Amino acid sequence: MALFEASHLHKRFADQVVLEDITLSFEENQISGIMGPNGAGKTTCFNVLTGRFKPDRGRVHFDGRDITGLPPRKIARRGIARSFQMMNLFDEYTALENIVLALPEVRDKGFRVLHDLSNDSGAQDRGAQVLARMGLGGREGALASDLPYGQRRALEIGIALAAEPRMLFLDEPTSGLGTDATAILAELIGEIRKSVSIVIIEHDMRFLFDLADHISVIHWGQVIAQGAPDQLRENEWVRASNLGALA
Amino acid sequence: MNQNSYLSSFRAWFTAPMLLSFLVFGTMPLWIDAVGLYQYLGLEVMIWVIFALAVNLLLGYTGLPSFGHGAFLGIGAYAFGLTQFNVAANLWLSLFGAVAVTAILGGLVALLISHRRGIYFALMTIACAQIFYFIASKWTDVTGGEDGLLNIARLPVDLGLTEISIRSNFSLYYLCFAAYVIIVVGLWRLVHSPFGKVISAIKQNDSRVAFLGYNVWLYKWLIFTLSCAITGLAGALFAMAQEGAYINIMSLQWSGIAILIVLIGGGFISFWGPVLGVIFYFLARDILGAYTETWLLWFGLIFVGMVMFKPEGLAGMWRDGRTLLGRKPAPQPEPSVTEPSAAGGD
Amino acid sequence: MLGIDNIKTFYGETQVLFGVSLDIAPGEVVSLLGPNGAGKTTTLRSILGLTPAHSGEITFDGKSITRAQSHNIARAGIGWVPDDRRIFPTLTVARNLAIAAKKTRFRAWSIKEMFDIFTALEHLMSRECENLSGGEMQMVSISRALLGSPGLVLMDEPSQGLAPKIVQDVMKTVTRLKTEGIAVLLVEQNVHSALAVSDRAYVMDHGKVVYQGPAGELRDDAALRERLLGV
Amino acid sequence: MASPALLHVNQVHKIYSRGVFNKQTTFDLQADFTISEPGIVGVMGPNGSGKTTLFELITGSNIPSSGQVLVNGQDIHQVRSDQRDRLAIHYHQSYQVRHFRKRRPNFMLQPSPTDYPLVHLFDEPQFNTQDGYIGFMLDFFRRLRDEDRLVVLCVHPNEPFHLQIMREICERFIFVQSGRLTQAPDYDSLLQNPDVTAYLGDLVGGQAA
Amino acid sequence: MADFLLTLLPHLLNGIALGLLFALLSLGFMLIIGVMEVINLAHGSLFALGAYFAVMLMSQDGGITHPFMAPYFDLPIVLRYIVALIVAPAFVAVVGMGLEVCLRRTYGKDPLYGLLLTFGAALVLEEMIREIWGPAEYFLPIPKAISGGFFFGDMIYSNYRIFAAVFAMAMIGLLWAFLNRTPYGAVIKAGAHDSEMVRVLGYNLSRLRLYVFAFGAALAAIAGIIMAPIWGVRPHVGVDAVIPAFVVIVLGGVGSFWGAVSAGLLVGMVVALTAAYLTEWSLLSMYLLLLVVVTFRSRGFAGKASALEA
Repeated sequence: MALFEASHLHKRFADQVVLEDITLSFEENQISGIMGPNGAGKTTCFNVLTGRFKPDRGRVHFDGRDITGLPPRKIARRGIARSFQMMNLFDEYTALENIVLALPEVRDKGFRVLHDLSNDSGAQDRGAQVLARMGLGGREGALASDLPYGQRRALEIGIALAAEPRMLFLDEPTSGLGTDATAILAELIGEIRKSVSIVIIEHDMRFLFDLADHISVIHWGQVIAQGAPDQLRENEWVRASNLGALA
Repeated sequence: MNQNSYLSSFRAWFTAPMLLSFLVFGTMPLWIDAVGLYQYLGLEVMIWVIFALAVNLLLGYTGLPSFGHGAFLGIGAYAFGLTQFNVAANLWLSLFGAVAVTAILGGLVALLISHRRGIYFALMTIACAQIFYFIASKWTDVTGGEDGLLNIARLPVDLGLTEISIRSNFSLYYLCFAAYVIIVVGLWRLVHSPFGKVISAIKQNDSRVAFLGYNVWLYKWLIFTLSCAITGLAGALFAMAQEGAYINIMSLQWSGIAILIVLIGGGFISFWGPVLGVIFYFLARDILGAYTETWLLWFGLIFVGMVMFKPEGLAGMWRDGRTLLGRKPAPQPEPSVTEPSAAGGD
Repeated sequence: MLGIDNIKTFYGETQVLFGVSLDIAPGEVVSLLGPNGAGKTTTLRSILGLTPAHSGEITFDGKSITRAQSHNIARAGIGWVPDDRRIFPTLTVARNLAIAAKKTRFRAWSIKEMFDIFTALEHLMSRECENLSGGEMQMVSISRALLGSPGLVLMDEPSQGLAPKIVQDVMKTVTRLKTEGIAVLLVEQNVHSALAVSDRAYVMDHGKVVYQGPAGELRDDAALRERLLGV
Repeated sequence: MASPALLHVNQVHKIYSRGVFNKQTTFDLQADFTISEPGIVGVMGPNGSGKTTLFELITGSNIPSSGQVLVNGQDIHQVRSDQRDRLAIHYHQSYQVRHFRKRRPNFMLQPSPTDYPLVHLFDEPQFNTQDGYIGFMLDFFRRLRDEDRLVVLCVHPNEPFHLQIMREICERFIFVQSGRLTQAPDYDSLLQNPDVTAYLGDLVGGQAA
Repeated sequence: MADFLLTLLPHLLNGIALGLLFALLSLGFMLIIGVMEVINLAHGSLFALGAYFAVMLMSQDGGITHPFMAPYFDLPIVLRYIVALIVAPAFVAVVGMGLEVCLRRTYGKDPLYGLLLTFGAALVLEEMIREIWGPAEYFLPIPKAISGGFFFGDMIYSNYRIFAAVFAMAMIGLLWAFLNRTPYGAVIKAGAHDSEMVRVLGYNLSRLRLYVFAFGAALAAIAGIIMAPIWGVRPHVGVDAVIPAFVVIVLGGVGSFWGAVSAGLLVGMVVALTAAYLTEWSLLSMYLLLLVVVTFRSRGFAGKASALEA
C-alpha cells in the first residue's frame, strides 16, 4: 500500500462539479507530480488532499489510516505539510521566527505562557538548521517581508519542512520564478527529497518531467493520465506537441 | 551562568518601557495635582489603560476587530455591584464575580463568533453588544435600567491581617495601579510566549497556522474570553471609581472610543500603543475639551485621518521619528511583537 | 504605434514577465504565441494598465502609457477582446454595446457596420447576455472593442469557441482592420489561422520573448514552428 | 428485456419564443435519436445552432418544451436536479454556464441511480499543441468509452489537425444546424453533407490537400 | 380568529412600509458594496443625517436657522417638504462623496481598514449630529395631507405609513428603471460586475465610485427622511439603521435587486410584528436577527462570494 492514497474523491461547489472521481496514490520516498491545464481542478484536489476541504465522497488514507475530512491541524499532526501557491508567510516575523513557529516541539508548547522562545536554544538551533538547509543561512534575523522573492519561496518550503512531515505537498512552487530561480529550486527539491516524500502541483511541465518519479495529469476534475514521465512521453500527441519538443 | 539566566529571566518579564510606565504611573498621584490635573483623572486613565490593553489583545494582536467591547465593560461593572449586593461585600469576591461573569458571557459570545473574521466578526460583536445593552436597559429589576446600579461601594482591600480603605481616589488609584502592573506584566509575558506568537501568526495568516497543526479556533476563543475577562476587571474598577454602574458605558459609542484609542495610540504595531492612546485621549479630552465642546468630533476626525495616513498610530510616528533622527541603529523598522521599540527603547 | 521596452510585471509579488519587448506599427497585425502560462495575457494586461508594468516602458501613439490609468489608455485608442469575453451578463447585448461606444482620434465604427461583420448580431440585440452562447458572446466582445474606436485592438484568443466559418470572418475582420490602418495584436492558440493573417509573430515562453520574426517564416519553416509551438 | 439505450433523446422539442400575446418563435430545436452503445460521438455545427441547448437538454439543466431524455432508461428530468450530473455531465467553459430556474423541488424527484456519470458531454475542449495535453485527453475519451460510457465531443475544428482528431477518435457524428440534427455514421459521409462543408469553409480544402 | 386577523392587519401594513424602507436603505448600501467592495458602516449615519437635514429644512425649531431663512419658512409646508426631499439627500450625497474620497486610501488594502474608517466616520457623523442638533429627539413635521389617520373597520390606521409605503415603492421602482433603462444604470451594473472591464471601456473608475457612493448616500438619506416620523430623529438612529441594511443584504444576496427587496420586506415584517407584540424588544429583534442570519446564512440567498466574505 502506498503511503498516501486517495480513492474516488468527489467534490462540488454549489452546482459545479470540481472533482469528479479522483483516485491517486503517492509512494513513499518518491516525488509525485500533479499537472493539468488551468481550471482543471488541481488546486481543489490539493486542498481536498491536505484537508482544507472535505470531499463529498471518497476516502483519503495516509500511512494506512483514514484521514478523510479531518481538519487541517489534525492532518498536519499526522505528518503532512503543505506550501501555498499564493505566498502567505508571517510577514511581521523574521525568517527564523517563521520556521520556529512551525516546529512540532514549539507547537506542543503553544499554551505554555511561561515559556520564552527566544531563550529556547533547542528550537532556535533547529530553526537555524532548517534555514541553512534551504540556503537561507545568515538570513535568520531578516523580516520575511524583506526577503527577495526567491528566498521567500525557499522560506515557504522551509516552513512546511520544519514541521518534520513525512509527506510534503508543494503547490506550484515555481510560480513567479524565473528560469534561474527555478533551476535553484529544482536543486533544492532534489536535496530535500532524500528525507521526505514529496507531491508537487505544477503547470510548468518541464520542471515536473525532470523531477518527478510519477505524474498524474488532471483535467475536468479527473485523472486523465498517469505514469512515469517516460511513459507519458510515449504518447504520440505529446511528442508532436510543444511539450514533446521541449521536455 | 546562573546569574545570566536569572538576568535573562528578569528580562523576559520586565522591560525598560514597562518599568518606565510603572515609574510614571506609580508616582502619578504625587504630581498630578501639581501639573494642573486632578486625582480622578488618574483613576480614569488607569482603568481605561486596562480596558484598552484588553481591546488591543484582539484588534492589534489577533486582528479581530471587536466593535462591541464596551458591553463587557458594563457587564463587569454590573457584576461587581451585584456580587457586592447579593453575595458578599468583599472586594476579592466581587472582583472575582465581575471577572468570572464577563469571562463566561465573553466565552459564550466567542463560541458564536470565533470562526469568523473581518466584517462578520465586527458585526457579530456589534450585535452581541447591542443585545447586552438592550437587556441591561430593560431588565430593570437587576440592573436598575436607565438609572443604573447606584451606591456601589469602594470595598476595603482585605489583606488578611489588615484592611486598607480605598474610599479616596488616591487609594483607589493604587488598587487600579496594582491591577495595571499585574495585567501589563501578564500580558507582556503572554504576547511574548509561544501563545502570543501563535495569535499574532493567526492575525497574519490563519489558514497557514491551521496547516501547521495549531487549533486556530481554540486560540481565538481563548484570546476573546481572556480579553473579556480583563475588560470585566476594568469594568469592576470603573464601578468603584464611579460608585455605580451605568448603562451608558455599554453603548456602542464607548466601544467605538476604545477602538479609536487603541488605533490612534498605535496598537497595530506596539504593545504600548493603547497606553499612549489612553493618555492622548484623556489629555485631549481635558485640554481640547476646555476650549471646545466638539472635541470628541475632532478626536474622531483624528482617528479617520490616522486610518487613512498612519494606521500605525502614535507609536508608529514615534518609531518613524526615531528612525529619522537616526537614533535607532536597526536598519529596518522592527515588528511589534519582537520589539516594542515604540514606547522608548530596549 | 505600440512599443514595449523590457517590461517586468508582477501579480502581487509573483513575477510573470521577465523583460518583454515588442513593437507594432500602425496597421500591422502581430501574433503573440506560446503555451499557457507563458505570459501572453499578462502582456496584454500590462499594455492596458490593468496589471501595470513594474519596470520598463510602454508607448502608444507616441506617448508613454506605462503609468497611465486604464481608462485613459482605453481613451487613447486601445481596445481589448479578453479571452473570457467579459461581457456584462445582466445587461442586454444592446446595452453592452451602448456603453462601449466612445470617440478617439481613430476611425469610429457604427453599430450598423458591426451588423455587416457579424450578421447574427442584429437579432441578438435585445437578448440578456447571460443567455448567449459562447460564440455569440465572442461576437459581442469583438464588436464592443471596435465600437470604442481603437487604433490598436488586443485580441486574446478570439477564435476560441467559434465555428470555423466565423473564425474566418473574424480573421477577415482582422485583415480589414489592417487595411483601415488599425493595428492588431493577436494572441491565439490556433497557430495556423493566426499566422495566416499576421505580418509578424512573437513567441513567448516563461515570461520572455523567445522568438520574433516575420509570420511567413514561422508559417513556412515547419521545423522551427514545431520546435517552438508543436505541429 | 434488453438493457435500455445509453442515451435516448425521445422526440425532444425546445421552443424559445418572444412576446406575451403575439408569440413569435425565435428558435426551435428538434432532436430525436438513440445511442445504444458506448462510444465517442462528434458534434459540430455553427454558433447559435443549438448545440449548447442540446447539451443542456441532455444534462437536464434546460427543460424541453416536449419530449424526454432517457439516460440508461431513466428520464433525466425526473432526477433530483443536484444529481442529474450523475447520469449525464456537461463540461463547459466557465463563461458558458447558464442558469435555469428549477421547476420542481428536489424532494419530489428521484435520486440518481448511478454515482458516476454515464454520458460525458465535452463542450469545446481546448485542443492546442502548445502545451501538449491533447494526447492525454484523447486517451481519456477512449478510456471512458472502454468503461462503457458515452462521450459526446463538441468541437469547432479551426485547425487542420482538429479535423484529423475528430476523424481519428469519433465513431459517429451529429451535425446541428438551425435547431435540426443530421447524423452521420462516419467522417466521410459527414463530409458529403453540403451544410458541413459550408460550415467548415476553407478547412476542408486544406484537409484534402 | 377573524378578530385576531383584523388586529394583525395594521401590523402587517406596518411591516410592509418598514420593509420597503429597509429595502430602499439596503439598495444604496448594496450599490456601494457592489462597486466599491466596502461595507459602509457609516450608512446608517448618512440615513440619520438625511433626517436631520430634512428637519432643518422643515421647521424653524429644528436646530440651526438663520433670520435670512425666515421667508423660506413662510412657504407652505408641502413645498418645504418637497424641497426637503430633494435638497437633504443632495447634502448627504456631498457628505458621502467626502467619505468616498477618504475611503480611497483603503482600497486594495486589508478590508479591516475600510471597516475601521467607516466605523470612525459613523462615530464622527453621530458626534457631529449631537454637536449641531443636540441629543434631544426631533420630530419631522409632515404635510397635513399625509398625516392623521383613517378608519379601518373600527381601527385607526396612520395615513403616513401608507404614504411611506407608496413612496418607498415608487422610489424602488424608479431605482429599478434607472438601473435597467438608462446608460448610467448600465455602467453602474457593469461596474459592480466587472470593474476592470469598465475601465478598459474608458470609464474613470474613481469617478464612477464617487458618484455611486454619492448616489447610495442619497438613497440612505431619502430612507431616513421617510422613516423619520416613524422612528423619530435621534443621533443614535444611525446604528439602528445600518444593522437592518446589513441583514437585508446578507439575506438577499449581494447584487440581487429583488433579493434585497424581498429580504427587506421579510425583515420589516419581523421587526413590525415584534414591535406589535413585544414593544419593548422591537429593536432587539433586529440584532437577534443579525446573529441568526450571520450564523446560519452568511452567504445569503444568492450564495455568491463577495466582499462580505473578507
